[in-house]
Amino acid sequence: MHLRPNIRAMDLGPAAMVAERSLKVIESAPVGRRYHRLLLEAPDLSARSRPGQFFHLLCRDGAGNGPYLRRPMSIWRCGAGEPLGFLFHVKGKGTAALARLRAGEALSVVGPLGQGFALDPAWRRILILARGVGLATLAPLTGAAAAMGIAADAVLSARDPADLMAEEFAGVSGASVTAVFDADGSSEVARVEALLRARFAAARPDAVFTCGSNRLFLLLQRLSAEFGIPGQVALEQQMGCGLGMCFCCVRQIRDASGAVVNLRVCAEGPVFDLQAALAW
Amino acid sequence: MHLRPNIRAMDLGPAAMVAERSLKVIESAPVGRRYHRLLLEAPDLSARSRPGQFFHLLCRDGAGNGPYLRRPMSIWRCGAGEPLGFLFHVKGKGTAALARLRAGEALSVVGPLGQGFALDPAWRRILILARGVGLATLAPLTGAAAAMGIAADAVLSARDPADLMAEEFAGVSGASVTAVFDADGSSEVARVEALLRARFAAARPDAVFTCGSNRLFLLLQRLSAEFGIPGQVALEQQMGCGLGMCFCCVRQIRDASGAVVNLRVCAEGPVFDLQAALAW
Amino acid sequence: MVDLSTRIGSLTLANPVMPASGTFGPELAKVFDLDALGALVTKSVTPEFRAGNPLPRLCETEAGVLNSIGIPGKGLDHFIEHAMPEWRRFRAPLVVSYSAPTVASFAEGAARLAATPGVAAIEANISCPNLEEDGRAFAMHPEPAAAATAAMRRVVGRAPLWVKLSPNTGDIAAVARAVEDAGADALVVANTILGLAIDIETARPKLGSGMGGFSGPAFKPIALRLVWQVAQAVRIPVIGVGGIATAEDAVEFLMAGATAVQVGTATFVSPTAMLGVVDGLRGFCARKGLARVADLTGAALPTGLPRAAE
Amino acid sequence: MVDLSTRIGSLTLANPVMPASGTFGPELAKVFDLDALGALVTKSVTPEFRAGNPLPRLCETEAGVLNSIGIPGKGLDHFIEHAMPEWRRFRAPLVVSYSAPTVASFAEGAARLAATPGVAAIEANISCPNLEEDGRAFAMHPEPAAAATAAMRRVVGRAPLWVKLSPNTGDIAAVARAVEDAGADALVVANTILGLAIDIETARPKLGSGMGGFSGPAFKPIALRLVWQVAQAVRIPVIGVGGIATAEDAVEFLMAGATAVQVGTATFVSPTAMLGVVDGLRGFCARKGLARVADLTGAALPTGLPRAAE
Ligand SMILES: Cc1cc2nc3c(=O)[nH]c(=O)nc-3n(C[C@H](O)[C@H](O)[C@H](O)COP(=O)(O)OP(=O)(O)OC[C@H]3O[C@@H](n4cnc5c(N)ncnc54)[C@H](O)[C@@H]3O)c2cc1C
Ligand SMILES: Cc1cc2nc3c(=O)[nH]c(=O)nc-3n(C[C@H](O)[C@H](O)[C@H](O)COP(=O)(O)OP(=O)(O)OC[C@H]3O[C@@H](n4cnc5c(N)ncnc54)[C@H](O)[C@@H]3O)c2cc1C
Ligand SMILES: Cc1cc2nc3c(=O)[nH]c(=O)nc-3n(C[C@H](O)[C@H](O)[C@H](O)COP(=O)(O)O)c2cc1C
Ligand SMILES: Cc1cc2nc3c(=O)[nH]c(=O)nc-3n(C[C@H](O)[C@H](O)[C@H](O)COP(=O)(O)O)c2cc1C
Ligand code: FES
Ligand code: FES
Repeated sequence: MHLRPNIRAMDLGPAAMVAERSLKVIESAPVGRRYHRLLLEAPDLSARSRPGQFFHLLCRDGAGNGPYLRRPMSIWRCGAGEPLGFLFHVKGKGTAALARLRAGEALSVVGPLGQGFALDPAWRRILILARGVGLATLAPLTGAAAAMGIAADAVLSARDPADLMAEEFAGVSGASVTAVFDADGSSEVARVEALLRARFAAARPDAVFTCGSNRLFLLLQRLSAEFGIPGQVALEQQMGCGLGMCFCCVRQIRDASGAVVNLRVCAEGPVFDLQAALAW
Repeated sequence: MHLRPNIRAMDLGPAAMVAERSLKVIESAPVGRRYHRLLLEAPDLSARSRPGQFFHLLCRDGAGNGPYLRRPMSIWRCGAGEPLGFLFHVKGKGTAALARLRAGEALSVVGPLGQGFALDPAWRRILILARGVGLATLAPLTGAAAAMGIAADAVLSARDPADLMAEEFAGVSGASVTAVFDADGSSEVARVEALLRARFAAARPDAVFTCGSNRLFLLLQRLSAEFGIPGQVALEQQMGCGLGMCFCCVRQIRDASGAVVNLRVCAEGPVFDLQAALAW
Repeated sequence: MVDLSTRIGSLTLANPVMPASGTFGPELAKVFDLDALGALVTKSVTPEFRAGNPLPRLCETEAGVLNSIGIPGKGLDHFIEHAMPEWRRFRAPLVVSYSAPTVASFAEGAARLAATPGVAAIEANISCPNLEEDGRAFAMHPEPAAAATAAMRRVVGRAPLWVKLSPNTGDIAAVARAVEDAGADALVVANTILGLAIDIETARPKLGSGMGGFSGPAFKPIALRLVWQVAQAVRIPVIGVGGIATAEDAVEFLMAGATAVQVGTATFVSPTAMLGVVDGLRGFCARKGLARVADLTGAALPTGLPRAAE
Repeated sequence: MVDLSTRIGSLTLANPVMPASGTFGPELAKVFDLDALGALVTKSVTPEFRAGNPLPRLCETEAGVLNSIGIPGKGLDHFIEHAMPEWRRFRAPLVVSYSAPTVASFAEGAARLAATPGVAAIEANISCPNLEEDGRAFAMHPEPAAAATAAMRRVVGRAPLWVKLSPNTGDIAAVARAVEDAGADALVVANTILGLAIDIETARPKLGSGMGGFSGPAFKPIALRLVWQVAQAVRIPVIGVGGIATAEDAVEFLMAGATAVQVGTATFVSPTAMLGVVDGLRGFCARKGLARVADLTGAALPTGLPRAAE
């Protein structure tokens, strides 16, 4: 994986086979004002899913209404013995249809898809910077890190405390969470920068991770370059096939030689090296 | 109504305004092996519906699946204080979707549509010859006749007793029902002819009505011409608009001058003069 | 208050929503007050009586329908004598769709309609077979389309003359320009596109006459593209039609350059669909702070290119 | 047992189901064994590197999608050197889709592909802009389509040469005949049809490049009609494509005259859709008592007209 030259890569799992499967909804519940979570029964798929990967969901509600194409959704919960979970912002017709699903109904999924986060067992501490739905994407990383004995330090940015979802983020992983809010101005880039610089000085992380905000991505990219800390970012893009076949989901990424190339979020991503990815 | 020159026409109701309405399903239940009935809450629409008219139903099941176009369905039950009822053969994707509707769900209807049966208050006795789904169409005529003090004598043809639906046909109207079956050969045209000739001889009806079988239509047309008894037939045809605008639902009908013209089942029909209609 | 009125040449409509020819008739007055529409459009009238095509004449597809009705009708004389009095009961402007097999009969019929009281505009349906060109539709190529248009223009004087184009051509912009140059006041874009469905149980086409015209929501992206292409090719108003079922659909057509829209197949599924479009347009303009629905016309066209003029 | 095999010229396929170019890649092998397919079809390869079109490149419509991907790729050299070894891992015959901006570059690339081991057939995608004809697609008119075909035929010897036609023409039968006469072994019918969608909140086209190609179930009746018209115009095999998602859809295309089918957009919604089509074709033939799926070809064509020969 030449895109993460500075990580002694140990991927969280092998390139798993991709399944097209109809799964049973175990739980479907709103989270806060604008989010929703779905838990699905999927013993084997959940076990071979990795944080940072995603599924492609057929967004038809119990009434069969929904858009023609699937929608990509990060894995929010996974693991052996765990249900497969998604946490999403109810945004348009696809996510609205998903939110109308009820326990006991079926959901067609394709996955697991894409390249997840890489964690190096030699690391002692990582820092996570998340905002909005980036929370859902980064949440399972806290558990994976904990399982490898890596401490996770998270800075979560949200509109206000009602939107934070700290519980949904950290679960029982023991990650330490600092929250910043638009409501009190603590989420301003300059203030988050000061916060991060203090962290880096106090307990320098071995790697940083981010998702969900272009501004925070740019900030973390700049700081991690300055401090020489490797990083990873999970990117989003509208998708067609989700499998790497249609080339509609590309983002600009700098390759090993420094040239800017279009890479597929669904195939080479969604997780990219923090320095290689270009802002959107 | 020049098509029924031999009836002193008193239509069962005024050309009602047509409504597009979402109605609540009160009951949805299978009838026998291949039929299904739906009862809808529709106080005003039911009150101004007339036997022989039909509704155009949006056939989407609780899962939102179903064909693009509506499906025409004869009024099986109607009247002031009565639910609006349909009785149908589960045939293809539209009727299958209808049959999946559950009590409490909504059904979008357009109607009442078309020209219903005409009953002359001077009549004392009518004869009804029905087969298959023709039963649903002719059923409400028994009640309407009873309300006008006209005796109804019905001959119902079915595959076998399990398919007969005599209860669904006559309800509490007091119509006398004779059943003939394919299973025992009693439904053969020659035997039905003998049966009808005996009826005509014993108690000559003032008018005859049929629906649901081309062979029985031809038989009744021939006999009623021979006996000089006026008749009416309800025809079927695939529909687009259901309102008379698209001209896809035509059938060949003989006009007053004897010329064969294409008339719209949804607009000039579904009920036509028995002698004017051509076989299909 | 949003101003919904729109101008098509010399004609001002109370709102930009009207039915599409062949999917509408006075029967719809049983469902709602037709004077709520911007205009009424008759099904195509032909010079002579026509029985129409063999059955089945309509079949459904994924989000659409195929039809080959065959323009049945009693002919122009009967229309003027018997149908026009019925149409005159409505206040909304009446657009009479007219279709003919030759240039001469296009002119002849147009002249008579232009002289008929109560006809606000003539919509020439040139998607029909041209008997002088091997049965190919007039609308397939610029020359016959222009010939029919010019012949009508010569005889109708200043009467509003709309010409309805067909998607079944390789270059609709060229046809549009030719028809504009030949004197049309507006273009209706578009008629149905040729399609086919097969009954796999019988191995026969589902329509009695084989191929048919495809319409409905499934057709919308193609019709919208045709409007977009035509609006950039001509300066006369374009009336958009094809798959419109909601106000959002109508806004797309207006933004693509249409000055008004027609609703066809959607009326079969929801007879009140056009009312929903009128209401929804008002709501959309209000939400966007637009005083006039006419401001939507061409809003999505590439900057610098001429918008379809009013 | 139903014989699912089918012949396209000199090539025999184990079954008549293959992917449509641009909607498929070796990535699908993660979902199922690709050797279950009748053939594999690459996304179009171009002579040189192409970055592709601006984003968004895909948007959905009622029962379909619009795309303007822009054929991104690393060019023919890279394809032959790096992609071909990966494709050779599969046993199913490989069809390489090739697209070029000039007649000469069509010939040049076709010659190289014909000489590349593991290429079972060349599918020429002539729906791309012809730089020598003002950017109009080769497939729009008979002459440029035939010129590209003839130039390829001259250099590929007896290598199977398929040509993929476009719906964006006024007379697909004429294009089909010209391409047949110019030496094509089979016709792939059809590529996407031009469409448009507008984001009414921003008043901009939903695709970064404006118009795009329309595909998916909504497009099916049009594609089926094109196959029907082409199958009656030529004697070489026709490969049907457009909106196929189920075996029933595939049967319609075969009955309309196709010898094989391609599945495109449906794979996005159901990656295993092609497997379902193969299974369903077997089931349909068994139910109808047909020993060979090839017997379905042309079953719905008007009697007396020539069926597309194998
Ligand atoms: C790999 C990946 C993982 C994702 N994980 C999550 C997640 O865990 N939780 C979550 O809430 N969301 C996630 N998303 C975003 C999610 O896919 C979109 O919000 C969803 O597709 C919107 O669908 P819709 O039908 O509700 O909205 P639409 O009606 O399709 O669109 C609503 C708005 O969202 C935009 N949009 C649509 N799709 C995307 C997309 N893929 N990326 C960015 N913007 C889009 C549209 O342009 C439009 O402005 C993820 C996206 C990707 C690519
Ligand atoms: C005025 C009128 C009243 C009717 N009343 C009743 C009724 O009370 N009870 C009842 O069971 N049926 C009735 N029908 C028939 C009913 O409309 C059809 O059975 C129904 O449309 C089939 O829809 P589907 O989607 O289930 O089947 P499809 O999948 O559409 O078709 C299944 C088969 O039925 C045929 N078919 C479809 N529509 C019609 C039609 N309108 N007429 C004849 N054949 C058709 C198709 O060609 C096909 O072979 C009536 C039809 C009309 C025109
Ligand atoms: C059943 C039917 C009949 C039609 N008849 C005519 C006609 O007589 N004249 C005409 O110009 N267009 C006719 N059309 C085409 C429509 O006016 C319209 O152009 C087309 O259906 C696309 O619009 P829609 O998708 O909203 O239906 C007909 C369409 C249908 C579905
Ligand atoms: C995203 C996308 C990319 C495509 N790329 C190509 C291509 O590179 N070459 C080509 O010949 N056709 C291309 N096509 C057209 C398809 O091969 C096919 O002809 C069309 O989509 C119709 O089939 P469908 O409805 O099954 O998708 C593409 C289609 C889509 C949706
Ligand atoms: S979504 Fe198709 S390549 Fe990524
Ligand atoms: S269904 Fe349209 S005229 Fe009868």
